[in-house]
Amino acid sequence: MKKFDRKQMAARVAQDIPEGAYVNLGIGLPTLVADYLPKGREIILHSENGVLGIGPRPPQGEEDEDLINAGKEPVTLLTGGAYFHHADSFGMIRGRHLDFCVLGAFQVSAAGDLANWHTGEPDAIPAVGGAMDLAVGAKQVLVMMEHLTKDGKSKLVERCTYPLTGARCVNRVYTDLAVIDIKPDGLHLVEIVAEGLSFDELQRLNGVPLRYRAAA
Amino acid sequence: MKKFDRKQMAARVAQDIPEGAYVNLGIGLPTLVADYLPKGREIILHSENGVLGIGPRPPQGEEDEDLINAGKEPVTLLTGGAYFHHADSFGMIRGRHLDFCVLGAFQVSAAGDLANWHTGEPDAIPAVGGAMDLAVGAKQVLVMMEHLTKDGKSKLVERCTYPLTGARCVNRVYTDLAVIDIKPDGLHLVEIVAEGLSFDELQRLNGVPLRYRAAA
Amino acid sequence: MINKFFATPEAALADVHDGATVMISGFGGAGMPAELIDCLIAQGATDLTVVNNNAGNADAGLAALIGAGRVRKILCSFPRQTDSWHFDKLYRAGKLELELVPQGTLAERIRAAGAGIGGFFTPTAFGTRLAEGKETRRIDGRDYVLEYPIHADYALIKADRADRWGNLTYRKTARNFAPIMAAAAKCTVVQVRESVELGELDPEMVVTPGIFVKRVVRLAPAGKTARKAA
Amino acid sequence: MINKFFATPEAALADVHDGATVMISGFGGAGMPAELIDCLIAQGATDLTVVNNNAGNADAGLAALIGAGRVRKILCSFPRQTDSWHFDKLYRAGKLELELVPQGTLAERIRAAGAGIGGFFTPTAFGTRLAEGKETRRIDGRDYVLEYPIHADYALIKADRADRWGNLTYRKTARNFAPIMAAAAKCTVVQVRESVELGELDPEMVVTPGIFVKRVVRLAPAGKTARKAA
Repeated sequence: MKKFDRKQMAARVAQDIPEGAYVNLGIGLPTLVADYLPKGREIILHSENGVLGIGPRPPQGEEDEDLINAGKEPVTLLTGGAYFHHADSFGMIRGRHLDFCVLGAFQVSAAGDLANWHTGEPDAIPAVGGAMDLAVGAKQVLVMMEHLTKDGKSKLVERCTYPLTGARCVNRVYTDLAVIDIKPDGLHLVEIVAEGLSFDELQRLNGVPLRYRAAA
Repeated sequence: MKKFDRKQMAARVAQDIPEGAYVNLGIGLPTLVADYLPKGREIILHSENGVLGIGPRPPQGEEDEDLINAGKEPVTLLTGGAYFHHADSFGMIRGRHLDFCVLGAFQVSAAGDLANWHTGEPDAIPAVGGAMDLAVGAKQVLVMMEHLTKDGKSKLVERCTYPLTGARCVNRVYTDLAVIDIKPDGLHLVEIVAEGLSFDELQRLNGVPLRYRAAA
Repeated sequence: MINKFFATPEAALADVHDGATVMISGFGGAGMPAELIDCLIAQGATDLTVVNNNAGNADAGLAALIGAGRVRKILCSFPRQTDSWHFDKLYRAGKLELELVPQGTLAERIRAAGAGIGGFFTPTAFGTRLAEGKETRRIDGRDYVLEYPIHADYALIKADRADRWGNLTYRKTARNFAPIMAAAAKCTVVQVRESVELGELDPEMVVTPGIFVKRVVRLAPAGKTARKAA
Repeated sequence: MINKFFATPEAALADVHDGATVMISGFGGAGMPAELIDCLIAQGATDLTVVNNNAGNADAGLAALIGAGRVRKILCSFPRQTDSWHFDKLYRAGKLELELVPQGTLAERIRAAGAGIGGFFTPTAFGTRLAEGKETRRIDGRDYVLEYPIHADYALIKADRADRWGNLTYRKTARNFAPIMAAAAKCTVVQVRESVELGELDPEMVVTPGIFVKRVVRLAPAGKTARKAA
């Protein structure tokens, strides 16, 4: 089996974002999605720190310390972008104005619970940022993560063992193995992306039962 | 006895507004105060409909329908003024950022209750505007009204008979007879403004006991 | 390519349904989207719930919508004015429901809807008739009334300039309720004086980012429209 | 004549008292009022409660204030970073209290303080550890957590331009928390890059009206300051 690499995962997510969508890309892996948005498709990226219309990273030497994204990386502003303050920015998120957010995850449950902010270790210093707001706020919450932990356990689980970021909030999960929808009746396989991976093998690796209805 | 006229009342209120104050002048009589603010004293007028730094009425023919005050009269903007939206404007009011508001009143009680929005008549169409926000929001609520009703009853009362705009919110009352502070222990006469009016006569006209301590 | 401009106000308002909740910007005449309201009257939707600061002036705009019998209920802070005769008549006849809301509470309830707030405690109206029957609470020594958001199906607003992404700027005190209404409605329809190219609006100066805007109609000033129509 | 400009940051911060709650604008470095923080460290106030999105980076600004042992408690959304060693050390030693607040709730609580809201229901964090022990309520089918305002004695913020009335504009994403912090504090102190004459700021473009600002200090860019100091 040949798993998707990070770039392929990002490209696969990008493919599903339609023209005109307002999207927030989480820190880390999800940020990669920006590089794979189809050319010619106008998509407007939001960042928690008060900006709509984020453009690509500036050329080296042209960074502006006053123009960064939520990951504190230098970015540019697209023609048509706008700035606003933090309360307005999170009003946008919480008020369900974003069409999509793409978040990383430690675990996602079959009910759509998301765990991505805290490993649960008692001595960990917690940090949550805007993840809880995005989880409850975006119209569609997309998760992008490797399917398995380093020791081969599924990150799609019956019930999250890590502390929750949001309850029943995830709509779709993109992994290096598959794309899976989370619906009221459980997990639905959209497609297998890993080359040479059978449904039965995916089902075996995945912690939770998967449904699959082949396209007619 | 010679009562203060409306202009004298307005001038008397204006005299108490210090340099640098942020002030909202209510619709009607209080609006007059703007004309009597001492020249050379910088005072910044706020209007509920999203503006700080209101200037005088424009010359006839130069009115701008997009630049009005809360009374929907054409105004101008002072150099240094600013526009903002309605939620921000009332955030300013409710958040106790205004130093003063000046409101008209039907009745004010000895406890500082204010009645200025509803006559209590059962068939009256009610309208409240921003009065209730100003009453609870400004740091100092100043009331400007004629002391007596047309049939000679005091508008300063033990208890308001009209529906309240706000409870225990009025700090000072300016009438055509006197200036009176409202303190936790009752009404304190600041000064008599009507010419030839004695304290005893004012006390007789005023519904509620007045205290007075002459300046040492 | 994103393009939120609609060719006509008719197209932009074609789907307003009977029973819709419609926010209308403006404080008196300033910022009132008069042409959109005229178009809504012609469109015919009825049984509307309208949210505006007032209840119409004289015979135009919101007053005409009320006069045409299209409004079932109105939420506003200041209905009674010297020239609010259409409202007065229907209200007195019991044909128009009124929810009177203090102006700052009206603004904050609209803002709450757009910002995903489920309810908030405001000091305004505590101890008055307008708080009767409402939940109250003393917090840190100050008394508050619990108020809930006002959501809308449509917001009809007026702005000064717009680009094709729906970014908006306003003019002076005509801004008033428009930015918060834009965020509180499922479908915000804007009439603007001027359409500009993407990039012509300074990103520091955009008051309503396009995310809150679905449809924009450029309307020539009254004089020009008249000439075109002639 | 109103003039909110102070000659030096020392004068503008002279009265910050031990035990004060101090909001500090900025998201990481963008909009962080570094010079005001340096001045606060030199001023000596201690036992402070600090409100910021983070808990300091590397050895400068807020990190230095924490490192100097002046902070008793911090309210923030994202303390742990690769270079938050001053915070990490004191927190692990039990010498620094942390109130972790989701970023949007942090922003809304600050906004509520400035806008006179006594509390609000937010959907954020419902069903998570950060809502444990908090009042919750289901409103219109969505679950919410009750949150309260965060007030401050001082806000130390950075803006781009200011006039003598204290009207402010910002630069790009350096705006972030500054406008809401300015409104939430009893005394807002601003460091600006440029001071302008009254009237030079377009009234449509003022982001923070002067009503929220008490003191402004113009600081030359780092290079210039160094030259002056030399």
